[in-house]
Amino acid sequence: MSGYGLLSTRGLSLSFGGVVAADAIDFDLQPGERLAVVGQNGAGKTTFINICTGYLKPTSGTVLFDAVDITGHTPRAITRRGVGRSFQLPQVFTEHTVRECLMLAASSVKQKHGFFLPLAQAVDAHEVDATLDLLQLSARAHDLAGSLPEGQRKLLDVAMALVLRPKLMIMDEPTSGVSTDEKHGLMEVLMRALDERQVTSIFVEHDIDIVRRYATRLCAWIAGRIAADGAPEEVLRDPIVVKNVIGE
Amino acid sequence: MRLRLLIAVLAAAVLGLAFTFPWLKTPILLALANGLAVSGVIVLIRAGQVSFGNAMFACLAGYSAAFLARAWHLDALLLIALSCLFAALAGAVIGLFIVRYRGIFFGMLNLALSMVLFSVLGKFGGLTGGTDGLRFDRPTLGFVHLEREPFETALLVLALGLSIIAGWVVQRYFASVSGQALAAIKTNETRLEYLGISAKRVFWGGYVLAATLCGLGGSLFALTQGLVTPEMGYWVRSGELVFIAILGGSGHALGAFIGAFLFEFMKLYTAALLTGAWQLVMGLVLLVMVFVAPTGVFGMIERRLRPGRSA
Amino acid sequence: MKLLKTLTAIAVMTLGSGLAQAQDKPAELKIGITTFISGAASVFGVPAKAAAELLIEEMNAKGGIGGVKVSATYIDEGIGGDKLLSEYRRLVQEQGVRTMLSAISSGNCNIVAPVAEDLKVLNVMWDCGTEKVLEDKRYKYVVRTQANATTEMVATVLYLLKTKPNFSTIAVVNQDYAWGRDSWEIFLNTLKAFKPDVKVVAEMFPKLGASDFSTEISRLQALRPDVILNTSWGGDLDTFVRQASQRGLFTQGATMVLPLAESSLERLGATMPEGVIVGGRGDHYFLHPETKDEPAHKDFVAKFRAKTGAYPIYPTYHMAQALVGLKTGYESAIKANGGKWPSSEQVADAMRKMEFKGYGRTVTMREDGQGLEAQLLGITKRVPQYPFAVMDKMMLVPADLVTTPVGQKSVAWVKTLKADVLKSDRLKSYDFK
Amino acid sequence: MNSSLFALALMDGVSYAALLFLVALGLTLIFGVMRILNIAHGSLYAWGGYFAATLGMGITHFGLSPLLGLPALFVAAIVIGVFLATVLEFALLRRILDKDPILQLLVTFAAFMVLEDLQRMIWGVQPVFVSDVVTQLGTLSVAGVTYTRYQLLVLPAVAVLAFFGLRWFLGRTALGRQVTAVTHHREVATAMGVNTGRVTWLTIAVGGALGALGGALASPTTSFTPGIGAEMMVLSFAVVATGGLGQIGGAALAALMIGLTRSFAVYLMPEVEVLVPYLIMVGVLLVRPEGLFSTAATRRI
Repeated sequence: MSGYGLLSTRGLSLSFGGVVAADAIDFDLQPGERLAVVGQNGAGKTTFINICTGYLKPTSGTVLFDAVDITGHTPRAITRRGVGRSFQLPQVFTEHTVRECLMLAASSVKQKHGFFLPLAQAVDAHEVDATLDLLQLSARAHDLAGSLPEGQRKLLDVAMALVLRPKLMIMDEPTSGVSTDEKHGLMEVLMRALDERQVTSIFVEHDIDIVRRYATRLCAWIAGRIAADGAPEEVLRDPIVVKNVIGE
Repeated sequence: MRLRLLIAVLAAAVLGLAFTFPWLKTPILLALANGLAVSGVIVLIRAGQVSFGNAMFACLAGYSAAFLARAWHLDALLLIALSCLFAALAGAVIGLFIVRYRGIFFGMLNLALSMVLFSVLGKFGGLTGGTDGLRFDRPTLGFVHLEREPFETALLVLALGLSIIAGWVVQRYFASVSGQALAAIKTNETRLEYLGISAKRVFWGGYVLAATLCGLGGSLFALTQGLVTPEMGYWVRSGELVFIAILGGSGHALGAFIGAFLFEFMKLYTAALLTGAWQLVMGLVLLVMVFVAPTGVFGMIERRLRPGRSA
Repeated sequence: MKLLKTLTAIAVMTLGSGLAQAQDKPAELKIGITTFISGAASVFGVPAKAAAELLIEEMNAKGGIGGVKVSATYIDEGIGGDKLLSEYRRLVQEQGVRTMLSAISSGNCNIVAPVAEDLKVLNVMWDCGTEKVLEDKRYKYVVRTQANATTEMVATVLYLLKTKPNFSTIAVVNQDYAWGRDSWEIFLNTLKAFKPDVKVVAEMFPKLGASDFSTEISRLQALRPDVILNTSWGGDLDTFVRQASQRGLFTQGATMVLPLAESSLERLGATMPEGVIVGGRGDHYFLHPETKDEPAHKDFVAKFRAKTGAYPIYPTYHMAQALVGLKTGYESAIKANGGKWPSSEQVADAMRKMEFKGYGRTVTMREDGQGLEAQLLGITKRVPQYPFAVMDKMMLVPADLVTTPVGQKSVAWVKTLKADVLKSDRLKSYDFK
Repeated sequence: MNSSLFALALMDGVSYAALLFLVALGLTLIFGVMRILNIAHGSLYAWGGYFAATLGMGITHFGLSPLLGLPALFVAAIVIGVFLATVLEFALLRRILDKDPILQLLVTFAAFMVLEDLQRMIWGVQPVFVSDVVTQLGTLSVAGVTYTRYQLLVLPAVAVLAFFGLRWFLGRTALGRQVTAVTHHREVATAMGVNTGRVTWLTIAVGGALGALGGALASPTTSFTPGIGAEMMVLSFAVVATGGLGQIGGAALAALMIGLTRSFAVYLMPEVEVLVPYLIMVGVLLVRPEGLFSTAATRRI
């Protein structure tokens, strides 16, 4: 077995009821990679992410980040280690303004949880504004997060993770729920942001064009296992993938 | 800012009334005591949680004040400080496990605990004076012996001061990192965790603050009455606190006090005018508030103050 | 500015009520009456209020007190001790009431007595039983126009020993609050003075307002004590009696002692079995063997029934005593004051040296403010005249035999009681006629 | 404590638990479907009791056959329960489905306060009861202790019937399955063409009737006085929370636990009797934060 990458799993398994959501997954992600994950619903993509970010505990196997065993750590602990995450259903503070959401995120980097220190003073405003710009949210900075359209919610969702300065960014279907013509624009913004911050990334995606365009590596999930792993083009040519994932 | 002005005007009005009509002192004191307790409840509402047992901290503080007063005849200021401290400690301990719960379970567990306290106070009469509660003689205030009238006046001024400070603290807290995180508990705890912030620790902070404020209210209540009874901790009392929060508006600490005053005078005049229909009136008012003005009286005032933005 | 509006509104409302002081004869005599209008104890409070309205109306028709009409304001004791206190203060400080009739609940008496002293208002404790309030502290402004718990409990023990001299075991089921606990303490200490070897087989204190006594009853049936004491009242007593009779506890040979049951007899109707020892916290009963034919009493019973549809019960009689006592006190104070209107202390003082008669025997007031009121007990009996049980084999116990002397503490005093009290020829017995 | 006393405590506990269960069942049922904890449920208990007593008095007053006594209890429960529940549903509950849970709780709290005073205005403050039913059914003696057939047989029987009846209804009948569907996922059920409005109303009516039934069945042995509703409500809360919100089996188990522990407490340590329900609730929730029978559902993200 080769040495560990930035994120690695060994024999990662999880099954609830009869369903096997993760089946002895061995996986390594190298720094700088931009990994796309494809697979049909229920193939275990989100489960894998949930395990890696501590939302679910595996029945067996280990998760390593930076060669440190983080299996079963809380999302909080894992986040603090430098794993950022965005969600299929954007997880934002609907009753806070966009800027407040980001400030709250930023405050947690400094670990200042003052009872009296006003939030605005607890964070470095430039950082926040920079991130807002980066994800093209400046215009909506003072609107309630709950009032944003889906696309911008997705961006805010990512922004809140990005402001934490993660080493790895895991994005669960960043373009789902966004109209096809917006998708590319959205991905452009995201990828530019990730490049600028030099963040290794994993993103779950259904749209093959987007995968072709943005991924440096592709993993195809089938029934809780990685059925194919490699350069996007060859994986997309793999007959099993064609049959079970793209479904042509 | 216009809000500051409003607060100043109200404070002046309160003092004015108290001096013009001495008999109003007791109700005003009670209103301020309630207001303090309710500002605690408002903190919890920030986190989207409502406790049907928060009066237990007022009750605990009240009893500790009574015990201290009877045992060592401490000064009123000391009594307030110590009993608040006690409420805070109780809140810290109970908070340790109660912050794991949300929604109905949070409300019900608080209720259960307050009922345990209520029953224990009633049961062990030897120590707690049973259902009759404990009386204690008027303590010195600032180490000065005062007759009832001056004592009440002094206590009132003190209570008003404390209320303004408490209100300021609460607002400051709401704007703080912890306060903002607390509000985030209401909308998205998962994200909070994924930001590396512990929702439980944040909520614990809020819970302790709430307990302390309720304790402050309770100790003032006890000093005003010179009497504490288990009733102080009965769950309906906690319900009243939540009611006041909704009546006054949970958006701002000032709402707590506006609500408390409306409540106190509603009570006085329902008791006098339509005896026996107190709960009926309270219930109807609550319904009206929920359906017509869920942001409470303060919500209405706020809209007047800044027409632009409606929170 | 909603708050300010409210406040000013109240301000205006209350501007009129200045501080009506004593000395100069007032236009009307304002009195405050605290009574249970809500809560379980309203079974006492509401009839008592009705009696007060009735009697004050009559009194005013006859010229009121010393030519001054009486106007009463009522406070609900049901709102709880602390709220009651602020209402009490409001009445005194806002409306300038200088005379209060308070309270039913012993707890509330303990609360208001010191405050009355502090506010220098005359407080007539009109129904509460706790003996401690006047034994632990000497008051200037506080008096009680009826007996106290000691008188009631000692008399009950005497009656029990008279009717059932030989028993060896007793169990108690009392409400879990001051009255339930204290009355048992006095009862037991008294009983031990006469019967040192009596055995207490169970002490149960279900909570006030308990709705189910099945378990207590099962336990009593398993233990089979000779005597069962229950000093509860209102719904609790009704429930206990009903559940006990449903489950045949009364037919097991135990003597049931219910010192407050006079107030439940009519309500319980056929449910109350015969042969139960009942009392009414004093010597009042609409079939009082000595006064039932007095025109005044007959008239009161008739008027009260007309007003409420029920026979008067002890709290209504206590209310009557308080009002008659107040009238007597004021009028003797006026006399002492050379016809001028007296101050609260003068009245309070006069009320300590007077005798007055409600609808029972004459009540004598002592210098400590405690009234000496005889006690009436009896055994339940079914009679064709009434759809509910009445008292038979009634006994009247003179108060001085069974009341703690001034300056002594009940708990100690009852232990000194001697058996010869039982032989006193002043214990008068009457059968139901 | 010897074995016969043990048996006694057991029987007292069971008959007490039976009533507790009926009330809690109604509460938990309504919660299951509406996700609203109906604080006004306590008033349904009180009104059920008062109304049953009124009917009972009517029976004696008009000299009707005393055999009507027992049926009258059920009639009373159903009439008042369904009536009040319907009023609540149409006037309040259905208008607050989308509101903040805090406001939902407060609305039912308000309804409770209103009903409390109305009840006092209707039935007054004097203790109310009618006990003919119990006397008719007679008594039976166990270990030298007399029990009323009513408490020993009728109450547990009704509770057991309610339990299995409801189980059967929810599991076997079409309508019941619709109710279950709504309980699990309101939107999905609606999408599947279930008439949610009707189902909700039905459940609330049944739940209300159960609450009222608890009161009606208590009325022959208990004096109804103001405040009895609040009392029972806090208790049934403890039961429901302990058992797990919306969990019928849980409610049954919790009611038994509380009922039995309480009656044993009366024999062994009467001082803690009042604390029993709360201590049990706190104890259980410490170990199982969602109550005995329900499991924490992970939020989809």
